[in-house]
Amino acid sequence: MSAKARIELRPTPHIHAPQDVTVIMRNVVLACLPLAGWAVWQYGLSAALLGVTVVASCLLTEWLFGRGETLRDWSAVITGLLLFLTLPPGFPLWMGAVAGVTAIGLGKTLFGGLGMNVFNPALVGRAFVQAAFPVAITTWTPPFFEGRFSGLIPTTLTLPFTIPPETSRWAGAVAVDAFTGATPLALAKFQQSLSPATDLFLGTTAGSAGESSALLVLVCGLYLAARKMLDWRIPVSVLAGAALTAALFHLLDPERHPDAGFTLLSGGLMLGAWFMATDMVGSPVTPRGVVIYGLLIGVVTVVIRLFGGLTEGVMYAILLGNAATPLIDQLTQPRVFGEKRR
Amino acid sequence: MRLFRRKTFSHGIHPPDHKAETAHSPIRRLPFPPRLVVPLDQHIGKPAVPLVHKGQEVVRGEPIARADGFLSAPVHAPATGRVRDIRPMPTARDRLTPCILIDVYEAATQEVLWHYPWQPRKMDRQALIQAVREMGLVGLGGAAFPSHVKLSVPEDKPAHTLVVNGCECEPYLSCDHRVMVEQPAELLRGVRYALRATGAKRAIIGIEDNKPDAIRLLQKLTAEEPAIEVEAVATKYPQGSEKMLIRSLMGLEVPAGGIPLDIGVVVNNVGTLAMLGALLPQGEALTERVITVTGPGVQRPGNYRVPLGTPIGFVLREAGYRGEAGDFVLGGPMMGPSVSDLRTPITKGSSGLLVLDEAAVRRESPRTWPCIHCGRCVNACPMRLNPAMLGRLAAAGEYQRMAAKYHLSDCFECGSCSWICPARIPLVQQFRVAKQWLRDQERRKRHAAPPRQQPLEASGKEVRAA
Amino acid sequence: MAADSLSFIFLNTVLANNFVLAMFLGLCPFLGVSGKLETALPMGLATTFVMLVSSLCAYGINLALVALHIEFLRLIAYIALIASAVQLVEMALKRYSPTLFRALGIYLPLITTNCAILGLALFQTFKGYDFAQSLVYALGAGVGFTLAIVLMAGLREKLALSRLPSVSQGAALSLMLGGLLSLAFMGFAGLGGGH
Amino acid sequence: MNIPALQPRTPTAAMLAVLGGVAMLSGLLVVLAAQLTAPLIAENQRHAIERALVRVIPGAVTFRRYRIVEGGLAPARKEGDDTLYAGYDAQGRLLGIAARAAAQGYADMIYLLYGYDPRCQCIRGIQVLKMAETPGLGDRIMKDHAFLKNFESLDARLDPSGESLLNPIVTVKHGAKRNPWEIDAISGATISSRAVGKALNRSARKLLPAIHPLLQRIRRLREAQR
Amino acid sequence: MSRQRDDRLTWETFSEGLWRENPVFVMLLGMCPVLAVTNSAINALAMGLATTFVLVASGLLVSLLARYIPRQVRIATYIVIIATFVTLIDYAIQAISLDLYNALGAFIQLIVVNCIILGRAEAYASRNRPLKAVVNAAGMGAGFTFALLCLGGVRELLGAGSLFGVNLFGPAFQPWVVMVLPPGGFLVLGAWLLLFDWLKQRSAEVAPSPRGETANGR
Amino acid sequence: MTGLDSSLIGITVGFMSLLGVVLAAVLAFANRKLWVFEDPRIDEVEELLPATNCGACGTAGCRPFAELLVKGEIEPAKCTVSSAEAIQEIAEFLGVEAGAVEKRVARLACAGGAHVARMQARYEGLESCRAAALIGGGPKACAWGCLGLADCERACDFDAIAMNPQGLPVVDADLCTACGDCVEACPKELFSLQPLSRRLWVACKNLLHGDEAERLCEVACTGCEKCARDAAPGLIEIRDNLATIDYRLNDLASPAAIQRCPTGAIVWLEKEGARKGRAAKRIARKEALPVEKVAV
Ligand SMILES: Cc1cc2nc3c(=O)[nH]c(=O)nc-3n(C[C@H](O)[C@H](O)[C@H](O)COP(=O)(O)O)c2cc1C
Ligand SMILES: Cc1cc2nc3c(=O)[nH]c(=O)nc-3n(C[C@H](O)[C@H](O)[C@H](O)COP(=O)(O)O)c2cc1C
Ligand SMILES: Cc1cc2nc3c(=O)[nH]c(=O)nc-3n(C[C@H](O)[C@H](O)[C@H](O)COP(=O)(O)O)c2cc1C
Ligand SMILES: Cc1cc2nc3c(=O)[nH]c(=O)nc-3n(C[C@H](O)[C@H](O)[C@H](O)CO)c2cc1C
Ligand code: SF4
Ligand code: SF4
Ligand code: SF4
Ligand code: SF4
Ligand code: FES
Repeated sequence: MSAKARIELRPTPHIHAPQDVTVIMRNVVLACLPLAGWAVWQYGLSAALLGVTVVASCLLTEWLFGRGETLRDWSAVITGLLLFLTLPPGFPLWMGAVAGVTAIGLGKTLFGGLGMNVFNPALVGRAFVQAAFPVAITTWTPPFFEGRFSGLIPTTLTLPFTIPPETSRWAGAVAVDAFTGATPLALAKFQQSLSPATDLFLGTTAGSAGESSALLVLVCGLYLAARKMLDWRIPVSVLAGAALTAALFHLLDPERHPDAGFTLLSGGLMLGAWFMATDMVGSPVTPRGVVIYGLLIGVVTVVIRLFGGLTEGVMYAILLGNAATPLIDQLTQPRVFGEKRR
Repeated sequence: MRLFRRKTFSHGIHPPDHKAETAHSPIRRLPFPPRLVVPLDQHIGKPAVPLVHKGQEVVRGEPIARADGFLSAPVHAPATGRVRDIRPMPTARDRLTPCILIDVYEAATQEVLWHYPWQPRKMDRQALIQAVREMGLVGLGGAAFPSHVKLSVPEDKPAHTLVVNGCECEPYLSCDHRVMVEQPAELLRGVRYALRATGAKRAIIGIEDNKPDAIRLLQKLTAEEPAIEVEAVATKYPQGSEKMLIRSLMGLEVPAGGIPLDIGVVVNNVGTLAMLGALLPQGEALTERVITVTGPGVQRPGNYRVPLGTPIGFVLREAGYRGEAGDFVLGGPMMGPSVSDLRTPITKGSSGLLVLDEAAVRRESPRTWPCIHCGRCVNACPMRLNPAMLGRLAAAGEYQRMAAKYHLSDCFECGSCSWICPARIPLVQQFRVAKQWLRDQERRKRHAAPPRQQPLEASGKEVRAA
Repeated sequence: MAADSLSFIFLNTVLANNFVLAMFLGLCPFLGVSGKLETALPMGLATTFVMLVSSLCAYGINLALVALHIEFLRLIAYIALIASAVQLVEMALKRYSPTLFRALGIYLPLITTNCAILGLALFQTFKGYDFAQSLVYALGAGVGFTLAIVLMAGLREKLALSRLPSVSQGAALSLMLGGLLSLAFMGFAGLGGGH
Repeated sequence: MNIPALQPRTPTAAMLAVLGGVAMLSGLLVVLAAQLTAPLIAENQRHAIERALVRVIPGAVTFRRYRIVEGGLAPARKEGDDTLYAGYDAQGRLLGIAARAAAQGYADMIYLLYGYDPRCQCIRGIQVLKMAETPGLGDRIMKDHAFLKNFESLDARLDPSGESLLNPIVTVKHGAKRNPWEIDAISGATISSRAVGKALNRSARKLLPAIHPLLQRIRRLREAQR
Repeated sequence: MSRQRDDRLTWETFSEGLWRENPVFVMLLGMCPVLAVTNSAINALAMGLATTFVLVASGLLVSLLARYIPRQVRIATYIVIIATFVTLIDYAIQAISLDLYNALGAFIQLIVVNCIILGRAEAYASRNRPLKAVVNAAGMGAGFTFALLCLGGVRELLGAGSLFGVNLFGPAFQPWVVMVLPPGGFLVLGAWLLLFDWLKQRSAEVAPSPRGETANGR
Repeated sequence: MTGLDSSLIGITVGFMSLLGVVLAAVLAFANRKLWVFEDPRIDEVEELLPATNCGACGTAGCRPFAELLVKGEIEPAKCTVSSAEAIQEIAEFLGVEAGAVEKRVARLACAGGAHVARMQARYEGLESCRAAALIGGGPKACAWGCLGLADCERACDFDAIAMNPQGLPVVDADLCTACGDCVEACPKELFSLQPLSRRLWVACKNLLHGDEAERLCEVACTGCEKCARDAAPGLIEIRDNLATIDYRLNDLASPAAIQRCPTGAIVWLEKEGARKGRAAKRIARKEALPVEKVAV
């Protein structure tokens, strides 16, 4: 016999699990799509345009700065989609593009790209525009307004580098109830009025493009958790941390502080807990560390909501969690097999 | 009850096992190759010292190299023939291992012609251990640790339990399975010898629950024998690692950096003990072993009994090879090394030959990503290390920190972390590099004078002189 | 929480008006000594200690200055007194507790010439804090500084193991990290102001 | 190369002399500078406060400083947090009282000067003295015309007992102002707006009941002075 | 120490502080005011000039007095000298404009610590002739001012749409508030440094590749 | 608005003098009571050192080296990183002899680039020589040869090593400080530190003989002994099939020895590169050899 072979030298192990980075990322994109779809259903053309703009700006930036192949792993698409989901639906497109460029440029490629960043890129983008354009980013649109598929929210097409127009008159004209333009959190904070739980759950309230339906977020998040694409301990501990803190303050002063249920369902907590705190790049790797990280995020979120100057604190809480991750990782090294318990 | 609380350990992984291809093919004997390459260090410890010279005639079973000290093992001629040369040859362990090359007599019957005068029934502990030592038996489970050392339990550290490792957790391999099914009598005899040699009170045979036939068979055969228990353990990699198996069966953790004996346990592979049970009554030495030849690149996968020293090229010709390129793995896919030369021989520690063809290799594409901090490796590592951190440190060349703060030395290179890593980072390889670098560093520190002039000169000369 | 209660002063100085991240004080050590956790933590602790010392000194000497109506000497008096006090502490440590000196003392000279220390003294005077308030203010400033520098050190240690693009190594990266950390701390802005 | 002696030769006298001398010199320099600039600075400060006073007591041309003391008002020589200013028109008629107020804003304390008109029992204007609110956002409390309009006539009536305000001054969300004692917040800067309301409310609640009985006195005092 | 002293006054004496040893961009010293008061170009300029004044004045004085000051009280004396000049400039600014004074806040007084740090100057001044010390201090001050302006300019331009208070883009311009907030300070300085690093690398890339002896010929 | 308040001036000046005097007194006191000796020269010397903390001098870093220097327990020239002038400056500063150490550089004992040395397998894994060497000794047919994955290049802190197109490291003698990092990095132990004056060099470590060696690599030393016959007696000796040079006789070395080598394994090193014998110059190939297929 004269079979010939080229010998391949490869390190152990010679086989690998089928889920590689691309597969995971593709699935997360998949899980985000229903949320984006719901946002478009709620807010119409403006939301669709904003989504496209943000994702495109993320991809463009990744392509400009990234090294070669990095576009193919889908992670920039996730960043873009999630960033879009955290922005108000009527956010001027040019500001959306600024957010996308910052997210990838400042939040990711500056540190060396995928896996090297320390802060969640999407939230870096959002935090940046929140600090840069605080008025525009707190200008909400009532959902299901009339003519959302035939026209745009007036702020959407603001000329680059100019101030978006005032929308309160427009909102009054197109919405059934002008006051729905305020988010449930703002209503709770400044008016002490709690929106009904079913509205929050189903997502018929105003807010960021992707944060309004807790149900949808939950379903998509559970899909990812079931397929082991995310670490379920993170969302669970974030939500637990938030619920416990909220319940405690509610007990102390029920008049002023909303209850745990409202806390869980309102604002970006669900989206943050399931899709953003779970970004593994900025979260700890150790089993105990993950739980501490989640609790920290939950607690800080509620503290900012109740006592801070801002109505919502999820974003900052996650960024702070990211910042604390290296420390948490160091302090929670698992006990090695066979090592004496200290 | 069994369904819900199976005996197992924490972490670990579930790779597809691919055992069906060979698990039901009975053990067959492979013909003798025209030339054998018999390495002098087929075991952990000092290499054996040749007793023969170039041109000398040897008969099957005759000692051809003696053990060099206690932690060492003798080597016996696997076939009748003539010593062609003694020189460095590539083996799975090293590119230049001193080996005895034997030209096999084609005409010989290849019966074992050399016997030791052992009388198992009359032998006491010491005599048993001495016999094990003389027959050159080493662990056939993979590590090739000299068995007589393992069985020599010191007075001050008695052993209470003998754990018999029938897990065979590596995917693709099935030789232990076949041995359990085909040679249960030899196996149980070997277990009894080992109990006698170690002074342990009981033996537990641990078998992964994906081999129900072996479990049932052995349970039936030991029903009357209270000293020997047969336990099913969960099918999970690396269940067969002795530390994990002890944890699963007995709930005990071997101390970090320690050995099973520290908690009164001795672990032996089923193949080792079956071999012991087969050889001792015959007065024969270890000259062959059972291996699984399998993988997509093999035409006739199966379990084969092969003489030690058979080059894998010969095995492949016999079992049939297909494909253009292949990854030739000595052992299982998780821990077995690729070989770079088809003259590499099967040795005492080789439990299988796995051939991954080009398509399989391509599927495990070498594309890697940076670590995305997903923590899967942390949740897979059976030793509960932090492979992610170790990997990052290794990439940065921070080997000392790996050892000092992240327990590098506790990693037994099982590959669970690399298997599961979605970024496909070659973590184990990084750790092996780190360990070797540290050993080098240590060696350098020990002899301040540089030993580097011609490092291989010494071994080359020695072999030539012999 | 009233704006002059001790707990408010403490929390506000640690989180909302963090000395480093919101007030821009003590940036030199923040950027310089945050490369490794094992030096950042002692630096933070040493700074906290010096802050307490200088807060005390400043409070004391200010009483004298006010009594004599020579407030215009405040700056000179503060800086001279603080510098000498720190030097004294440093020498004493070096002499009497070499271990403590090696752990903390080597940072002291770095700290003397640091905005956070003098800034603390000046701000506590401007804000008209009484004795207890001053001490709590100093403690909060120190804890806030420690928090910031320790977080920063953790991040930088993590990044030290990353493959950074060649342009963003070194000082630029530290500043960007500082910026992002400061962005994250903006979440605490207005803490206590909402109610 | 001379190796320094092992034991430091401490020139104690020299040290004392140099450091003492330099310190003395520096003291001299500083005191001279302080004294030379003092009038200029005082002038600057007076200008600043007068600019503010003119805004919060529209129409006033002369001002007097007072301090509430035990049982009445006393003229104040120096500026202080508790200083009150009375503003008079050209005819010497009392137009209003200005006082300082402060509250925690978004970033830090906000310090205000506000003018109270006893005739309409309302606040006539505010002027931010010091704040650290976000530029472009919180700092609109200084220059946002719509917001400042709130204070052209902000109801601050005393309740019948004269002990407290009839209606507490509150800030409400933008677009929700219904009553003359409410402040319409700036959208996007609600917290800063609320701080202004809170500062006014807190100060007015304390000051107005105290000052009301004394108003006649300053009017008279003024006449007496004339 | 008894090493040779070079008394020559060169362009280098002045320019090293301006660029090669720029206290901000190269040495990363005196960062607090650099970030704190640069939310407008005017503030940056004022701060830079004030610092330059103190540097020059104290440099001169230190250089004159150096030889009379015993080593042990050197630092204390310098601190007092610098603090004196800072107090002077502090009062001067108060007398000139209260608005500016309020905008710069405590950072005028914090020039003390800066100058001690920039005060490599002090070490320099005490080793050099007065004229040289003054020129060097002026260079350092100029470099510092330059850096402050780089930051102040960008931050004011983006953060308020104006430069030195002059509105450049009209009323419709959307200011980037973050630029005048604390993170903006960090980010803008970081961006400048990135830019410089990038430029440096670009110029380094055209440098020749290594050559040397080799065992296999090339 | 007029005049100066003289009493205030008095108070000020008095206060400041008092402050100055008190501080001076305290410092003077502290200086005497709390003073700990540390030779100020250590700092000065440290300033003069390159601060690379490479350890080539045999100490833990630049500061410990400075301490030893000041104590006079080590020679300035032990620092291989500093330039000659810098060493001279330190020596002058301390008033000692610089100490004479001939400049050494790292040299590679292999010339088997990808165009002449066979590959018997294709390696896939970490881009690192040490990692490759751990798997069956690496893909190269010659067990001794350079794997070309640049561990040495990465180990060099001074950018003195660059890989050439054939995958062999090239040392820039000017940049090489003889710190020894590449010696430690190479898993095949191919680097050694050699004085510049050793020009005759065996660029191979293969211990196989004749054809067996040449089958693996076209520039292998086959142990044919031709070089030894030509050279001064005792200078070159064949040990274990490998030419070995006795550098005690380095003065006798000349380029003549290289002329008879049929493969070019023995070379004469010059600044521009290696000079090979006539017989060895026939290899014209530049591109890499393909990975061998082996018969099963
Ligand atoms: C240095 C050394 C000493 C050992 N000594 C003993 C021993 O005295 N008794 C024993 O039963 N096993 C001993 N072992 C064997 C180990 O427990 C273990 O079985 C062997 O390393 C193979 O295990 P593995 O295949 O899980 O790697 C020793 C191993 C090493 C490396
Ligand atoms: C990751 C890992 C997996 C192992 N898997 C098995 C196995 O499946 N079967 C086995 O007999 N030994 C396995 N071993 C080796 C055992 O740890 C142990 O060395 C062996 O059972 C001792 O028996 P022996 O000395 O008779 O070979 C494994 C070791 C490691 C480190
Ligand atoms: C960077 C940043 C700066 C802010 N600065 C202020 C501020 O100075 N004053 C203020 O009242 N609100 C400020 N806010 C907004 C408040 O936190 C809060 O969102 C707002 O007051 C409530 O929203 P609304 O007024 O639109 O209801 C700021 C927000 C951000 C993100
Ligand atoms: C479960 C999950 C959540 C993620 N969340 C985020 C996110 O919040 N923001 C983001 O930029 N990328 C997110 N990614 C994508 C990816 O991790 C991210 O682009 C990296 O941070 C880039 O290094 C997520 C990925 C996964 C798998
Ligand atoms: S190879 Fe080592 S680190 Fe990886 S899982 Fe196995 S024991 Fe853990
Ligand atoms: S499994 Fe791989 S990617 Fe995930 S943390 Fe571990 S090393 Fe990183
Ligand atoms: S010389 Fe050694 S380290 Fe360098 S490339 Fe060759 S094998 Fe690798
Ligand atoms: S034969 Fe010699 S030159 Fe060729 S690769 Fe091997 S060591 Fe290198
Ligand atoms: S300028 Fe250096 S600490 Fe502030």
